[in-house]
Amino acid sequence: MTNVPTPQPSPPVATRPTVSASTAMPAMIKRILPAVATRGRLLALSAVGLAGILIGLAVRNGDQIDDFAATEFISAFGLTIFVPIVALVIASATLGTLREDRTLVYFWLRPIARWQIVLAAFIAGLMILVPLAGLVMAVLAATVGDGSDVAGAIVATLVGVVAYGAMFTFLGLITKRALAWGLVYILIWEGFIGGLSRFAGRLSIRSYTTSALSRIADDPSLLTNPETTPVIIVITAALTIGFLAAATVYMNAMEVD
Amino acid sequence: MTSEMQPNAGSAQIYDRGYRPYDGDRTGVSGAVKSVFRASIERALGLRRKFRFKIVPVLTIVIAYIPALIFMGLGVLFGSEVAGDVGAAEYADYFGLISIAVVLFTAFVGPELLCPDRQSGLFGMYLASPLNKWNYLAAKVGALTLLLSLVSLFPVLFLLIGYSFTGQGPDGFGEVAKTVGQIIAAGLVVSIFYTLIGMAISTLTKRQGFASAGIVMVLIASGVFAGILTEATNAPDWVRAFDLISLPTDIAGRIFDEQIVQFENVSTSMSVATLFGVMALCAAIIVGGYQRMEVTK
Amino acid sequence: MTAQAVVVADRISKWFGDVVAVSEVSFALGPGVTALLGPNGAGKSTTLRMIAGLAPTSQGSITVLGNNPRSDAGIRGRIGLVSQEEELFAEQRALEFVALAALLCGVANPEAAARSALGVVEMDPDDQRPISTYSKGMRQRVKVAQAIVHRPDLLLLDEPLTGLDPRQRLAMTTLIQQLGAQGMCVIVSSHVLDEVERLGSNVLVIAQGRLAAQGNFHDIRALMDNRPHRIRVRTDKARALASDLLTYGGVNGITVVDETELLVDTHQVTLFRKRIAPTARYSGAQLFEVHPLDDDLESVFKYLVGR
Amino acid sequence: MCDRHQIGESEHVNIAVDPGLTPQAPLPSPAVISAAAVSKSWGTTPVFTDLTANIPKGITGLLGSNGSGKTTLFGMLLGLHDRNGGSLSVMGEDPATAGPELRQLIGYSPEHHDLPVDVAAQDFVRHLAEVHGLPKHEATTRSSDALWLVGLGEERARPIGTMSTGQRQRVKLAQAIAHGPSLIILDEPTDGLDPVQRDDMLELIRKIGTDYGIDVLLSSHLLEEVERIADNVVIIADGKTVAAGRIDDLQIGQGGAVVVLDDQHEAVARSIHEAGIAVRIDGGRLFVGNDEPIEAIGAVVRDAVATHEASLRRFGARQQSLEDLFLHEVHGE
Repeated sequence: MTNVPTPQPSPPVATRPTVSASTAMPAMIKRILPAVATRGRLLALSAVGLAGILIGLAVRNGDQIDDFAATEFISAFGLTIFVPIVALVIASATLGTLREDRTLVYFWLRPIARWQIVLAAFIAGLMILVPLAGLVMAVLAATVGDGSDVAGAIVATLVGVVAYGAMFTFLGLITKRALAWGLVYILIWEGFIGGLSRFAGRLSIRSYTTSALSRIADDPSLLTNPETTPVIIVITAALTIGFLAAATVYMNAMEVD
Repeated sequence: MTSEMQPNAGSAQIYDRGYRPYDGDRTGVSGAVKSVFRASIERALGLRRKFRFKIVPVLTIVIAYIPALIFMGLGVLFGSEVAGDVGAAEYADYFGLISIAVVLFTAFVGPELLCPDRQSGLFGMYLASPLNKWNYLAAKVGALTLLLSLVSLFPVLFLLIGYSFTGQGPDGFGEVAKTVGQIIAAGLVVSIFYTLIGMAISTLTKRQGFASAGIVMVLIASGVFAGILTEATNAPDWVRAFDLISLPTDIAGRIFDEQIVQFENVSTSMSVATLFGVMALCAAIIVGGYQRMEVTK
Repeated sequence: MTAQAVVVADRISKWFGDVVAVSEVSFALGPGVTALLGPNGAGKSTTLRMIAGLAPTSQGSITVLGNNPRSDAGIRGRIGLVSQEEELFAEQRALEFVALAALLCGVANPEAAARSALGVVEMDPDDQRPISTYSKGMRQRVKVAQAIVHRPDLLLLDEPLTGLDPRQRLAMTTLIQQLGAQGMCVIVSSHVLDEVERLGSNVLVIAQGRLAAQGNFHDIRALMDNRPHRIRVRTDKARALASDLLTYGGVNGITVVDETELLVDTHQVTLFRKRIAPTARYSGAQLFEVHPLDDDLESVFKYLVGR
Repeated sequence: MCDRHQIGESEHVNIAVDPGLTPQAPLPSPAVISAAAVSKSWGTTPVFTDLTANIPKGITGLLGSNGSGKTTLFGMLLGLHDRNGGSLSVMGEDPATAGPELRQLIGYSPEHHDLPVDVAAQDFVRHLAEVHGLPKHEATTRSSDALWLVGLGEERARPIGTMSTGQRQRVKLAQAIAHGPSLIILDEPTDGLDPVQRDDMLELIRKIGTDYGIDVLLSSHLLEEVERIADNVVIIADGKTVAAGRIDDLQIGQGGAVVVLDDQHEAVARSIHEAGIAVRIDGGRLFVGNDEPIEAIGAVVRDAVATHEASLRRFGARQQSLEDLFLHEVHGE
């Protein structure tokens, strides 16, 4: 057997990532999707969606419905409960399951840039959230409202799914109890603090989804002064990029087991 | 290794501290069940464990007895005749008062009795002892029923005793006996009902946190849905009975000669039928869940 | 020949809060198999994780082929890791799992590379069953295939032998031996010492977070001059052989167990090995067995770290 | 090479007069476990087709490759799974019918290490002793004794969650012996231990099997361990018992001897050959003779090595290690 060799530094090896995003990311997305879209999760979330739609039906043939009540209901059920919860359960599971069953190492210890892993997880989340949440919210809006409500609900859902998706993907990476902390954010921060003042409202994603709904379904009663569309878009983009960047930094510095 | 004791070796002795085989008689399956029963109660009340495990159980139990003390106080201050209209509760609606304490205790103690055993592999070791799944579950049902009766049956009994002293209680031996019988019956209904619900949900998962959250959500959601379906839509009245928080209190009310009933236009038979239906469903979940459980782990 | 160093550790330390897991450990390892040994909790896995870049060093530096595994993305394509964790992508098939690893390492034709890697570990690449249904031995081999599919220069195996039955262990040690012989720098951490002995004799022993010994364990044993070598000799004339050995055999002490068995303690073991046969012939004693009791890796390990 | 230091049959006066164990010559003690043509399958997949073995008193090693059904066999011995066919008796009773009574007298230590995290070791062992039929007071004293005996005396009040793998293995062993069983079944008792911890555990199991008079059935993948502490062995493969009996009887020598030299390999080999005994060189080792008695081989080797003043590192009869036996029996290699 060779004895202990004398230490000589060998020629430097490429330090930059040697695998491009175009090859790595599709493969990772393909791997993350089945781990997140488990039967249990999909069943539970569609059940919640169905319950919402049933209640919508109940409210409708309770025959005291009018246009403003429709957006009221979409915002109350959809944007306050359904969209955030669905986003939390799915998005926190993307990096969360990888970390919990210790398979993250099979992505982490590879010559690829770390932001690709984060982006792949985020996109995988969206690929589940957009159809699931979008469909349920569209049907919900259709049962209680008219065309503009449906359009408003869909756009608001998109805004919510993107912003919440990024935040909860990050949350799933940094803590094992992502569900618990996510619920704290949704119920306490958005539910309670968000309502205190207009400024406090701006610190919660819900104000932007609700603004999007009220803008498109043109129902000013939802919010005192809803944000303008460009503001919604800029804020959502900023939040998304911010959370994904934070996740990348965290992933570079973390200890993987 | 064992050294014989030489009688004439002066006063000094060296004793063998080695292993002593046990040849006494053993307590068999009944002993094992008692031991699991006792261990479950100790664990739920946080005995033999760090202080923080004692907080929730003690707090919940105290909450269940405070209203009784207040009502007795009213009796003493305002005299037994007036106390009733000033707010001293009757036995039936005392159950309603403490239903929140019972729900919280179920959500905390139910998972505590079942989930850690499976999470920690202790359940597998129980099966390697004279116990089998069924007498294990019997011990757990017994323990949980006793624990829940601490916050349902005994507080009302305590109330009866208190009322007897302050003069608010029933008079005449027959009357007292009848009330005690009613309290025990109602208390058992509440304890057993929530025991089955708590254990059914705790069977579905190993993680105690999920089970506790599940119990609270199921109970609250049942109330919300029952309410919405009967008010918003024109669902039949008996659907009201599926509010699992008020159901046992409603039955308790009916046991006390229907003094206070939660669901007005729901017949007793329908309310009782719903009760037993839900209890049967829970029993099926428990038995089905443990039937399929892997034995060797 | 001084082989080129693949892994160089320069006074690396690691502490979690104020618990010191590894302190001031330095080594340089080249091609071939090195066994990383140490009692539980001595810092063995922490060191392995620092080499792979999974955990940062609290102090000191580690370079793999001159690069920092923690920050230089490129070098991560030259490292293969078989971790202890049981979890794999449960629903995946073996071929998919290994091909994914190949793809993420930039291998030209991932599926072909995956097939050949699975072939090396004697696994059927067309097995359609998901990995979750695999036995522990099969899972271990799939993990090894994943670690060698991109032909790494450095292969790290954390307890690859635990839970394998004797036949699976034999297959795994043979495979590791071959990889080492092909010039790959292989670091194996394990407790199954009589198997590790088959892998080769280059060891790195860590105890209480400190480097206890390094190099060929036979040489290490020879350095232990405070520990006399103990050899059991079976013969037909124990007493006669014992007295002659005391005079000529370079022996320090002898215990006559019974008429046919001697326990010899000697500080000059090389001299004893030369003299045992001639002395036996001289005293007309038969030789049935000459068995060194503490020359194996397990004894060396225990002397270094234990009793 | 099997260098098991044989502990002489200690003068064992057992208070409970165990018929099988009298001071003079131990009578042929009845088999602790006897299985005849036992078959078992999970659904359609057969696990055992013809399991036949008589496991005597003392320490017995159960060997089998991964997935050969060791855990299923333990389950059947404990009366947790019923068998499909054949007869099986543990301590004279049929586990399928006398399950609870039998399980009272058996200590079982499972393969996994997960134990209650927030329970003190003492409470855990005491509780399981009670569950195995000991009255409350007896359970308390004996669980404390058991923890001292396995070396966890000081740590007995600590929660198990704060314990290392080595300590957890000892807690599992303590709960297996605390309730005074006649037989203990240990599934991979040294899994996860480092060599020093493994030695202590093996020494402990050895003491339990001999001094405490408790029969031990243990499974392990490290055959060198089983060789070191077990008296008998049962090897199972493809649903059948492939070999069973005392280790010494099974380890028939492969005949011939092995000589390990540091130098002069050819010279010594030539001399041995000239003395009329076959010899083969493989690496640094000489394989001498095939079935000649060791005495004959010994004399020739001694003189050959002496004349060439070769450096003799090791010499001894070629003993079939348990591992060779296992690989041969189970896989015909």
